[in-house]
Amino acid sequence: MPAMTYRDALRQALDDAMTEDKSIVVIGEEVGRYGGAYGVTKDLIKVHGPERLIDTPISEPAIIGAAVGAAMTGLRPVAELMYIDFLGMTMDQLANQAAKIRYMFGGQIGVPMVLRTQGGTGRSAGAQHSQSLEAWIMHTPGLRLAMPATVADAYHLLRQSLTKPDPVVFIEHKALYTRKEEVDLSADPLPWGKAAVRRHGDDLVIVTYSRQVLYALEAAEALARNGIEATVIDLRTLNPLDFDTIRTHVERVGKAMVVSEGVMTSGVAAELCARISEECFDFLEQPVIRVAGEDIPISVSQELESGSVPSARIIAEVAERLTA
Amino acid sequence: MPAMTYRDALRQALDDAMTEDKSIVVIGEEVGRYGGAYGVTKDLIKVHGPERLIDTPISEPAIIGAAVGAAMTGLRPVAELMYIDFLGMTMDQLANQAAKIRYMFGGQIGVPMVLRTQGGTGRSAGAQHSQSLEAWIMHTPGLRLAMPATVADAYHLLRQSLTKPDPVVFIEHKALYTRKEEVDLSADPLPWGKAAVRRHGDDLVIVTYSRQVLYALEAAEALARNGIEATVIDLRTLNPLDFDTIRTHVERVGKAMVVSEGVMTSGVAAELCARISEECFDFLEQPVIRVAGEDIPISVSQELESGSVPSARIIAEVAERLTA
Amino acid sequence: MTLTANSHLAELYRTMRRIRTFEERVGELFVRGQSAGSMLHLSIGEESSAAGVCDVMKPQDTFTTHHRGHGIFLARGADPKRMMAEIGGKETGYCHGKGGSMHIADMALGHLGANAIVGGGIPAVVGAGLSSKYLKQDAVSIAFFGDGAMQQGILYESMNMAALWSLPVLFVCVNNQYGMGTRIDQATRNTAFDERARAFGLNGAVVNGLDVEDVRDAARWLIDEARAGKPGFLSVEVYRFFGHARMDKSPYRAEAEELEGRKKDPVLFARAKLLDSGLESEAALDALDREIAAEMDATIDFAVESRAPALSSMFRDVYAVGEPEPEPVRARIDRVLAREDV
Amino acid sequence: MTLTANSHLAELYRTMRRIRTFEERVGELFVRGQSAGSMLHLSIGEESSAAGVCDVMKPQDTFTTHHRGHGIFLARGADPKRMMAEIGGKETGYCHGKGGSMHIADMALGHLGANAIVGGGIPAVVGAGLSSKYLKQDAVSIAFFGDGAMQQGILYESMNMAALWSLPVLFVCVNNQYGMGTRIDQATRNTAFDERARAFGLNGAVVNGLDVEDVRDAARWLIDEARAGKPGFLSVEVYRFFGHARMDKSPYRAEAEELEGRKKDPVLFARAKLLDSGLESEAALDALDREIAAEMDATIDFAVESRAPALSSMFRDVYAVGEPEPEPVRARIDRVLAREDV
Ligand SMILES: Cc1ncc(C[n+]2csc(CCOP(=O)(O)OP(=O)(O)O)c2C)c(N)n1
Ligand SMILES: Cc1ncc(C[n+]2csc(CCOP(=O)(O)OP(=O)(O)O)c2C)c(N)n1
Ligand SMILES: [Mg+2]
Ligand SMILES: [Mg+2]
Repeated sequence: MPAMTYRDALRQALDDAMTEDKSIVVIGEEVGRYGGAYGVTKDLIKVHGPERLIDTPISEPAIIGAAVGAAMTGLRPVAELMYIDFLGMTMDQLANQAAKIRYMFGGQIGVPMVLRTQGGTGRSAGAQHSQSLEAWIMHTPGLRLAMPATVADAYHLLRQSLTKPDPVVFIEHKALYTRKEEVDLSADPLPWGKAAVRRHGDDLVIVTYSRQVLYALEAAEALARNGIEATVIDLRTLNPLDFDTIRTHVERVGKAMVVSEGVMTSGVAAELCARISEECFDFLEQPVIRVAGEDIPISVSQELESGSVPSARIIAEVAERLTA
Repeated sequence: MPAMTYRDALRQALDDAMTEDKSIVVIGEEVGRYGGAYGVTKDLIKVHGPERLIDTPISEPAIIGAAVGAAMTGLRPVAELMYIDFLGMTMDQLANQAAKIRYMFGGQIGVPMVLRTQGGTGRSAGAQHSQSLEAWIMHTPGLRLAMPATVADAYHLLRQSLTKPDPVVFIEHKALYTRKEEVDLSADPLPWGKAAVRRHGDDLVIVTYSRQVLYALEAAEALARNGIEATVIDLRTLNPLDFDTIRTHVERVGKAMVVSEGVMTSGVAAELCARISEECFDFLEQPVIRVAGEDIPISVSQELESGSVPSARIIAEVAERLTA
Repeated sequence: MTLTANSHLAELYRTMRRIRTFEERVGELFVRGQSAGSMLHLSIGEESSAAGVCDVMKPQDTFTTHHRGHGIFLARGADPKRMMAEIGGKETGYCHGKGGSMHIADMALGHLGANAIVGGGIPAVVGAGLSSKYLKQDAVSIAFFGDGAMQQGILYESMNMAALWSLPVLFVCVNNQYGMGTRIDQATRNTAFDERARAFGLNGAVVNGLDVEDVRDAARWLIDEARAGKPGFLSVEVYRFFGHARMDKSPYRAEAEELEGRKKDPVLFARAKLLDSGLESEAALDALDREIAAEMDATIDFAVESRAPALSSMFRDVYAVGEPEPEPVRARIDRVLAREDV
Repeated sequence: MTLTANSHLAELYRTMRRIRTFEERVGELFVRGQSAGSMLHLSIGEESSAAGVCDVMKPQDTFTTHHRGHGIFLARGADPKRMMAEIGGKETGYCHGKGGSMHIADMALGHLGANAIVGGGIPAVVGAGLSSKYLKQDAVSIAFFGDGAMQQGILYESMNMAALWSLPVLFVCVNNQYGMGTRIDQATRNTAFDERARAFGLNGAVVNGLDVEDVRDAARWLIDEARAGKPGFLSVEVYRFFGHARMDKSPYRAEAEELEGRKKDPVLFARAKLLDSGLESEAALDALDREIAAEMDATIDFAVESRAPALSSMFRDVYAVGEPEPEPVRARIDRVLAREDV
């Protein structure tokens, strides 16, 4: 199997989808000539032309708003937000318009757009370029939310997102672009909305998504060396949320940890912890533990940055105590 | 004791605070001549003048941004957002600027501003004017969050907010403005950050805030008629969160319900449920139940609107089953 | 229909009279306690902006409106019964009672939606313009908004994109002099809004909204230009006859100003023009007015008699049919509480 | 300091040379792997905008900058060592390693903060202008930003407010022709940005940034006017000599264009002017340059030798001292896991 980067898988997904579906256009800052700040759309303009790779001014609110209008009138736009941190300028267009249009208008029309963006820490980019804001999206009815952790999912989830009738927020992780895996993209993908059980074990279930899947797997390897076997669930999409898979494993194992890079309070980890605590109550031998980002902004200092979000080491350490 | 409305208590708080602290200015749409869309700033312009009640153009992002700059240079602005639903236009200025400035700049300066706004359902105002978006704020480190349920708290929490060194988001409930209570404003208020136990009972703890406190109390009365005694905790501020009070009562009683008008998934109710489930694990006889807003937008139809958020009836009904 | 309609002005008059009468009925619906809420924004006094611009739109053209958009939608051909039902939050309304006055839409007429967010519907026309250009729809997309939205930054981002990409887009400001209680000169230093559009590279024009034919002529030029790839901006100067919404009595403006402002009445102006020019008789116009009154009376009955949407419809249309649906809170709680039988 | 400094231009030259040399050292810090990340935006080629505007600011004036703000901060009098340390994410930096290049600030110098959000720092000057007016601080507040921010709506909202309220505010666009890979004419139809400012009721000017004295003169007029209550806008036309950030080699622009662009060098221009006019000797300027080089060499050593912030400092300064602090995740987990002893 050929090795491929996360970045190239995303690029391939866009390329293939644009070849198949002529209504897809990409719209965002530096998506055309420049090829994307992280290179995801590199050279796509040469293949699909400047009318389909639309370089925009730096006008995030209007970029999302324009994508909404385009999606209502026949196109399937992929709007790119260079950093998820810029969501704050666009939440009106995203949450008040894109997310609510089908509903407010009584089902007359949908907004089949994909908002591609990237988040997370790892590049000393500071407080305004390192956030994990998926909780805002997960809390907004009407928006689907996909967050690929693997190279294959980068490809397949993006392809699937580009067939959905409703707006999908697609969040990549900035630290994963250069990650390489051997993948066979022609293999059947998991269905949209289904979690992947990345590892099986009987001592503990770790529920997570995006980059933290890799940290959880790394932690699980370390734990295995101490005789602790963890199940690692990669959620892949947070909306829809595949709670059935979570339930099955948590009920089987009785101990669960949820991991998210986002700020702990009122974040995705809270939702997962609450949901498991409610629904698997009688099966839990221990409280569900949240390992998440600190309730603080991210610093540029590498030490502070990496210290403020979960790592494989912390996951393993907490898991060890949880299963002791 | 004189009876006073929630609206008048807020107005009084602004009036008194502005009289005492000349650095306070109110800045927002229709706050001056008009007196506020919900009348909270009525006639304050006559007392404190147009330089301190600053009517703005309809430019929410710049209103919040201007408040940030004013707060950094000697004023203590109260920025008013007419509806919390407009947060989506301002989250960049609020979450990337106001919330992070003290931290990013290494503690050099703070942003002592109050963002006053109102949220919630109850006026058939539709999907874009009826939301409960406090979860976005609670998930943003650096922002304090106050949500008064009572007339006395409307006064005292606003007065206290206007003494804080950091940005406070102060969310009123649109359905409470005309609510009247007999209050003695000269009585000592609870300290900032302390939850209020509004009712004591041994069968169940209901943890909530804002309008749902009143619903919970109404439900508790109904439950009492059936011999079920609920403790009702009014959080008052969500940041800081007084978890000690929650813990004390949940550990005493063993059964807890959390209630929030906001959308259930990834909302404030999730955080409260997660926190209680983690920290009070050994004391819980039943799972913590979340009663919250449906994962849908709000309709203008009164039936759909009121049907999509918690009510006293539902709280009572669920509480009854939880304690059965 | 007893009108001789031997001129196009008569058609425009009819459109404007229908708007005015409809809005009066909206006021009645509210007074009767049958509207969904009180956030109803009447476009009385602004009929010329709706009638004049919509008159030169083509069937394939699309548009968005602001919160004060009843008149525009009617001018575009909406069914007033379904509108009134929607304003009443009823199942028979355009959006089945979910949208209401401020979120009404109709894809069949190219109405991409009213908006309760000031400026919120503006950038959508940029996207519709992209669709039109890329999919060769030959459609112009028009954003209608109030003077208040002239201070929303997203307008300039949208104008800039439209100009940069040569999109078939028109921005129409219904300048009724006020945003709630704020007069335009209390919201901005320079009220010559067309200068802004030109500074961003668009065509820009200001037209007095008294004479609907002037509005129509200005709109025709700008729409033709837009269709050919040069986007434009039009400010139609009118006066908001009544309060901002149903509860507002406009204490912030002098009665003398209001009386003066209401003299700028595009409906009466068109009527007088029709009579003066001998195109229509007083009797014919009176008959038309009565006919319209009857039509609009019926909208109230329709709305009042229509059913509220079924509670279960609440969970519909959050996502497309066939896609995973939101689980009702009640169902979730039932499952958690029923766990003893595990 | 061997410079005779018998002219103010020599001072401006010194400021610009210090900026240029500092930025070169930032590049070195990066190459040595000692910078915090690679998001370093050098202002080489733009020194005149920083030196010219800051030269006419008064001590009480305040300002915000964009992500390419090293030069402006230096021109305002920053300590280059503390700057370099901050860029390296070190404890000795202006923000103790939390802010870095893109979020540096210094209240003592009225630097209300750099910003990694394009346009993000603009509205703060409106607020600072309000403070100045209400508290009678006699301070002008200046927002510096790039040409890319000319398409951010918040700029127009801010301009509009400044004009409406007659605030002592100046908006300065450092127009280096590019926003990342996008040339200004690829971002907008009309690049005569001053027209926009005038359309919103501000003073507006465009100045060629080649001659720092021209920049200074334009800024003086606009700052004087702003202090008197008429806000303004200034676009300084310069050229971004290098890539957008440290990793960008600018493949999107032709080498010929770059060579041409770099001829527009405000540092060399000032140097030539000093020599041509006989105000300074080559030897004196060379000595000055060497002195600056030494000063800036030391900044690297300072940054490299400084300690990283202590991990525990992470929880500091989220809120004011004495206010409830964030609880570390670890502490929370410890408590939950330690519950057996209840
Ligand atoms: C973003 C936003 N800000 C504020 C409001 C509250 N609001 C509703 S209408 C209105 C005035 C709008 O004035 P204008 O645009 O002139 O429209 P008009 O009501 O005059 O038709 C305001 C402030 C809103 N709905 N949305
Ligand atoms: C809101 C926002 N959008 C996009 C970016 C990514 N970005 C950083 S700098 C930049 C280009 C800015 O160009 P300009 O304003 O001209 O400043 P310059 O880099 O040329 O100094 C972009 C797109 C950002 N940081 N913030
Ligand atoms: Mg208006
Ligand atoms: Mg630039």
